[in-house]
Amino acid sequence: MDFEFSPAERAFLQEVDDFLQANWDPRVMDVTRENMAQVCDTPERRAFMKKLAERGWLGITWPREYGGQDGEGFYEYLLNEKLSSVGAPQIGKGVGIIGKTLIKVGSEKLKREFLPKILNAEIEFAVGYSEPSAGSDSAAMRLRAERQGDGWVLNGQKVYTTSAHFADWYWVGARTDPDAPKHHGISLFLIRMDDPGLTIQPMYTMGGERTNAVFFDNVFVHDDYRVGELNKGFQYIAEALDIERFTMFTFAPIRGRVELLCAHVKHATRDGEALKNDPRLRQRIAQLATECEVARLLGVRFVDTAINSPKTPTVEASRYKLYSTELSRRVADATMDIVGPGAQLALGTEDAPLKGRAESCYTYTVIDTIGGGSSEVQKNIIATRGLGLPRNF
Amino acid sequence: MDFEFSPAERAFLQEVDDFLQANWDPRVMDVTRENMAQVCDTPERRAFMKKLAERGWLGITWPREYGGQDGEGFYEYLLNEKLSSVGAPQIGKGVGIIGKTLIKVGSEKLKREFLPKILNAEIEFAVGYSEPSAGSDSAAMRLRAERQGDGWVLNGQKVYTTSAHFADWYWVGARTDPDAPKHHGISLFLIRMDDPGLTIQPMYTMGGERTNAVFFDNVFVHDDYRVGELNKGFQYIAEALDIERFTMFTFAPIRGRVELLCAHVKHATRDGEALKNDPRLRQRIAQLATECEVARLLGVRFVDTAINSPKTPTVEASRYKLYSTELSRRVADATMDIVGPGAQLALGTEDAPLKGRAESCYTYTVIDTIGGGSSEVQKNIIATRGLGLPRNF
Amino acid sequence: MDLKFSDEQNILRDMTRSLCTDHSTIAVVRAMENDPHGVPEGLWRQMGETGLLAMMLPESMGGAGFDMLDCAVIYEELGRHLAPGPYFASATLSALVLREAASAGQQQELLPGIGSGATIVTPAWLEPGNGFGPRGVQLRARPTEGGYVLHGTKRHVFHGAAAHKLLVLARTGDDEQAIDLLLVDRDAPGVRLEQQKSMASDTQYRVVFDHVAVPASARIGAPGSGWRSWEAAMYDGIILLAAWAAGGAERALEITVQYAKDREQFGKPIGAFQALAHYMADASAAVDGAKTLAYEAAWARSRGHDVRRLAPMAKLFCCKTFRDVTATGQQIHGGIGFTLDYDIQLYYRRAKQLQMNWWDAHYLEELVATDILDRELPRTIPDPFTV
Amino acid sequence: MDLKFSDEQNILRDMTRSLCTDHSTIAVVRAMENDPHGVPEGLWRQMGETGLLAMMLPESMGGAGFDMLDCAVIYEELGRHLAPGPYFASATLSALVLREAASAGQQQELLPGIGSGATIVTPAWLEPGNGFGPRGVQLRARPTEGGYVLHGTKRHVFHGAAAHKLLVLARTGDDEQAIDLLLVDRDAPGVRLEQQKSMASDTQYRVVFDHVAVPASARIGAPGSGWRSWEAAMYDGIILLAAWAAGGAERALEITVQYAKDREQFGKPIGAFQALAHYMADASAAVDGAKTLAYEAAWARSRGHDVRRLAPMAKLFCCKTFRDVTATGQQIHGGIGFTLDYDIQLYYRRAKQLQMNWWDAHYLEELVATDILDRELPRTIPDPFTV
Repeated sequence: MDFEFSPAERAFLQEVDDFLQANWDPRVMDVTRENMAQVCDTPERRAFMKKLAERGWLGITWPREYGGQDGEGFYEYLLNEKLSSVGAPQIGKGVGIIGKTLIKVGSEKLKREFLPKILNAEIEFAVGYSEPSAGSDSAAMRLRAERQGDGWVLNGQKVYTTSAHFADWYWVGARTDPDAPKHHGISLFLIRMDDPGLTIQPMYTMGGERTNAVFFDNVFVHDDYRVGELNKGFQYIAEALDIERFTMFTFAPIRGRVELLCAHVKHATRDGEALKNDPRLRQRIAQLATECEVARLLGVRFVDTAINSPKTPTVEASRYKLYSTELSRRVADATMDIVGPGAQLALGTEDAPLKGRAESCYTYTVIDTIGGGSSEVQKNIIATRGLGLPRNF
Repeated sequence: MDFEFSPAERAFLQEVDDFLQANWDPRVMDVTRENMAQVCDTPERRAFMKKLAERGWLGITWPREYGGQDGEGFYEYLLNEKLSSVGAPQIGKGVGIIGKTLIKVGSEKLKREFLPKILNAEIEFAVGYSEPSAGSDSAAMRLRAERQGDGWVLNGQKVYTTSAHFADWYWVGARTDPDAPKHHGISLFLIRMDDPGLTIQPMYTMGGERTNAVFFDNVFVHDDYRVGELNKGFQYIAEALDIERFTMFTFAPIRGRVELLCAHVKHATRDGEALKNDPRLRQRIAQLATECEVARLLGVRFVDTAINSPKTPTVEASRYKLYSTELSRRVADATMDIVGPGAQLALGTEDAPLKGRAESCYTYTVIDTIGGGSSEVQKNIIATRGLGLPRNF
Repeated sequence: MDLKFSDEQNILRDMTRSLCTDHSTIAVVRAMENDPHGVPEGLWRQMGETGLLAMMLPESMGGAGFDMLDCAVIYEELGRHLAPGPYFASATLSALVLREAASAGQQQELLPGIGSGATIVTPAWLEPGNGFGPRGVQLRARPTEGGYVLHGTKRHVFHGAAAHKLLVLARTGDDEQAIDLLLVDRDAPGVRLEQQKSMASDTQYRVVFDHVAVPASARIGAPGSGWRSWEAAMYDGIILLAAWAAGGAERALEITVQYAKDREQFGKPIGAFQALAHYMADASAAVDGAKTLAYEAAWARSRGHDVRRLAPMAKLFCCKTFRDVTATGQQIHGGIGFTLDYDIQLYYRRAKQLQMNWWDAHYLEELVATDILDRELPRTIPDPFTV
Repeated sequence: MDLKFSDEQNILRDMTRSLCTDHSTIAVVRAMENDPHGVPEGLWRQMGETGLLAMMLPESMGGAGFDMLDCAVIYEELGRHLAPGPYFASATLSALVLREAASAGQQQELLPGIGSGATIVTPAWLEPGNGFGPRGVQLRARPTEGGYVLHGTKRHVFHGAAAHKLLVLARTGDDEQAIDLLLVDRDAPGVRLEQQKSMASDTQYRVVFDHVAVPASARIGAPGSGWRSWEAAMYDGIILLAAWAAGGAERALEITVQYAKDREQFGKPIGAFQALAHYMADASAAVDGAKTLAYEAAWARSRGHDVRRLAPMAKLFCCKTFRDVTATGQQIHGGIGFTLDYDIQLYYRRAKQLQMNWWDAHYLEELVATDILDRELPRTIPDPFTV
């Protein structure tokens, strides 16, 4: 048993550190965007991704035949933790979900068209799974794809497509067989984001960031841009999520918020008295720091299972996601209480404690326990797949 | 709106106070028996009940034609709160559940035989609803009652009959129609506790108190001792519970435990320092005291609804039961933490803080959130009947 | 024992609710977010005309003779509707201070206007880096001939730009409670306001006092009496905020329950999932407890009982419930609740912020603890059945 | 990064588990409840013969050269089985103190016997009304010619009657840490033991020292070094108790999950009710976190890393998890769990008590807070990815 990184891993981390320092840019690296920091929505951020690509860091786990390094997933984990610790965009969506699915089941045409561009960060994707009626129940998606000539005509609506307003391509699940059981009638498509049949409508969130609803009005897609086998889309989606889970919910932002709070308590005063002299705050800090370490270890456990064991770490991932995101909300709430009235001032208020981060944490972390499988979904997974309890709910 | 008792109510409370003082007996009044203090299991306790009977306090809400006073249920509530505040046995089971059911649906024979004895505290009942397979799902009881001649033969088993080893009569639900839907095949019977077909087997509990399993081996009951209409037993049970709920879960013991803890923190020291100077303990005390007041008010709300409104306060009762018993467990846990290592010493340890009450609270209050409808059952009631959420679980 | 409201109180509730339904719609609430003035015209005028802004005024000055329980009924409804506007700052807290401690002249000058809504007075109390107690007041009022000169910075001054007068807590000496309340024109030379955005998107200002001269006649009450007057008003004020929070919590739960009935996933309404149903059942108990506790505190104050314990308990519990219910509400709403389109987030952001303002949990807990642990009482938790 | 145990550790786990399966059955656990000696014969003999009691001993005295992670594996299994006996008091805590601080002669006298199980040493530490810190040690050891006279009272002296020696923490001066560790014969004149029943029904004694004379040679280490030695041993001890608690929590969850699969109500296994399933899912995450945290603390100690933060975190979290999981377990068991017939109550009572002993949550939290807030570190919460 070893909780430390190997020399090779440490060397890699050092390399990433050096890279981040050399490419430091507050427009690219911005932890105050909280959960949205990973979005690649500006020219500076896209340029940053190209630099990552130049280092070969996008293809770490890709097979060599597609330009990758055939490397261990552990390095992707290390890279994403590093990136998220400074609020930079992360790898995952294009390289992971889309790229790895294409490598596994895509046609030669799609591979040739997309894989090099992904590897070189020349393409930005939006992912379209969620729909008004398909949230936690993602297999309930209704977007219709009807056969027409040598392609498909898509009609319907997606929601929460965060990248819709700046992405190049849209990776979309649509129902190709309305009569099949709901998990077995979905296929995956690639659509140009500037298709005239798509209408992108912003949805603004509590944190002030933008996501989108996307409306499909007779969007035609050639069958060449359907991915893999017909009606196997949901299976591909689920498999990709299982593989990519540990690049999706990084621990670094939670650690960063706990550190922010601890550092505040360590140095701040109220009425001229050091906050850290208040036994109530000392107690709360000790509890949160302990829980933070537990969350980290559940992440370690999950990554370790993914890498050092043959099994898919579905239950481990759910434990980590559940515990760490619930902690994330507790931390945000406690930060408000501990920092006191100044914490209500909005992000960016110069004279506010933590410059308003308390506020942005409290409003953003709401989504932590919902997105990517709500806490309740994670508990169902743990109960049935982890504990073998009957599925009856 | 008035949160105070009326002059008449205060006069009654004064009367009860005087009575309790005049009849003070530590064998009868013993808060250290925690939740079991209400059990009437000793000669002294039975004698005490007779004294209550002499005061006319058993028939407060009974109709005058049966020797009662036709009084308000509110006085029963006041009386039980007083009795439980000193750890004395309470009225409820005989007077309430059994007596009131007999008054409503019993035959003249049963009324004549039992009502005067109940009113005079000459009879002690055991109640047999729970079975190994019928806990939260109390309608699932299986004890078989088969017709034979002018009566019934009962076979099967009950559990948690706390009074079985000292009661005179057994108030039992049994399945008289095995083919009817489970809520519609149960009837109520009265059985002599010394019937040779009954075998009483003790079940000892964590708190050191005794409850019993009771085995029925061809117990014959004459049809005269079946209560009310055939197969309506479950309905009678439910109605009686709705009526009697507010004499069942008194608030006084919880208040007493919070007071015990607060008084300890107020006066005790650790390492020579006053406990009450510890801001962590001050904070916790403030929280618990606030929640204690909330629990009290949920009880007040429920009693007020029962008395001042035409509706059956089912949801109000569930809110009170849920909140107050969950609080009860929090208080027990916090008491351990606040009192410190000495709190582990068992009840009765002379030199232990609180003389070991911390220990007895921690072990006994486990049953608070289970007995009389578990917290989960209460939440189901609130969700469906109170909030109108669909019943689908 | 009787928890029924009087007919008058029921009428008051209906009146306030219908007023809010017309003039404190969600559209109004949204329109007021981050508004520099933050005074919703229609609602404010109606509150003035119906006498709600005069709730703290003596009948001689247009007050309707409401007691605290009447006011709690009003506040509960305002909370349900997240009613915006400076009514708490001006018509409640400032009015309370003025009513109890101001001179007849000061009262005559300000109270009728407060009651009609024509005059707005707002407290300038908290300071950067400081807390809720008297030691938090460090803005200095140095005595001059005939008055004071104020120097320092205040924060969380609600509706500062709309106010005509600021009710400033200022330090006049070194003793912990050497604090005075001074009425300062919002336009006085040296007063500089800067709006600061907040989580609740309400209207609040940072106010810098740069050697602001104030006449002695601006002081409320005897020298050194400021903290006492302020604290007394706050004890009343938090009871009403407790009612506001209870109302908000109840409404947030209603919105959530409705959503859980309407929204289907996995082939059934999400409220049919036991885990979610149980969240709401727990919330239901807490909300009912919160409401009743707010009523009790208000009732006790109306009866002239000591509320040193009940008032902080009420604010503590009602605000915690409001905060917890809205957090649960967000979880049950899922992703859609995170968008600005849905209303639950309006409640979520306000709930936490209200919990932190006007005495936060730590401060309230200490008040409750003091009452329980430091006072000489026969029982630390009274037995309600002892006569 | 690799969370696999070594082959040796897996063998050690299997060996301990099979030993417990044979000799620490639930029947043994029940038989030992409130037993005046509290030493389960078969288990104790086996632990001695297999070298488990020598786990802290140097190899020169029969130790197997276990590191802390090896010991954590053993303790996790002991916790799963609620293994009774004085192994923690004697073979771990006392052995640690003796190994680190005792003279060669003292070691030679006691350690081999501790390792074989023939000798039992138990600490006499806590005092009525006092806490876990050095100020809690008020039992006086007054210097005499050639030794000390002890006077005072200790409590929570585990397995006092079975012990041959008491390891007494005694105050020798007025400075906070003027404390010495003295070895006292349990039979010495003036030592009076009285068994006290506890929530966990374990074997513990109140011990009165009535002017007990002790030679200077009974002191462990240099004068005034007692607290330092004790604290160092405790930091190791709590890591193993954390593992014990994690093992107990895991087993309590297993028992509960099995019950939830077997028990039917309303026509289905109760584990099919989402509310209950979610309790267990939450518990599952906590248990896995607890286990891993205990491993990490033990691993860090084995590697010689600073454990001033990790060790208290591990005891804090593992004991809280054990306590919470058993409380949930009781709730899921319902009425039957309240009877002595079922095993969950054995876990429930021990979990809370373990949380309160050997540094309780308040004490541990303060240790963690001190490490985070009072030390000079570049980051209060280290970034694990910083090289």
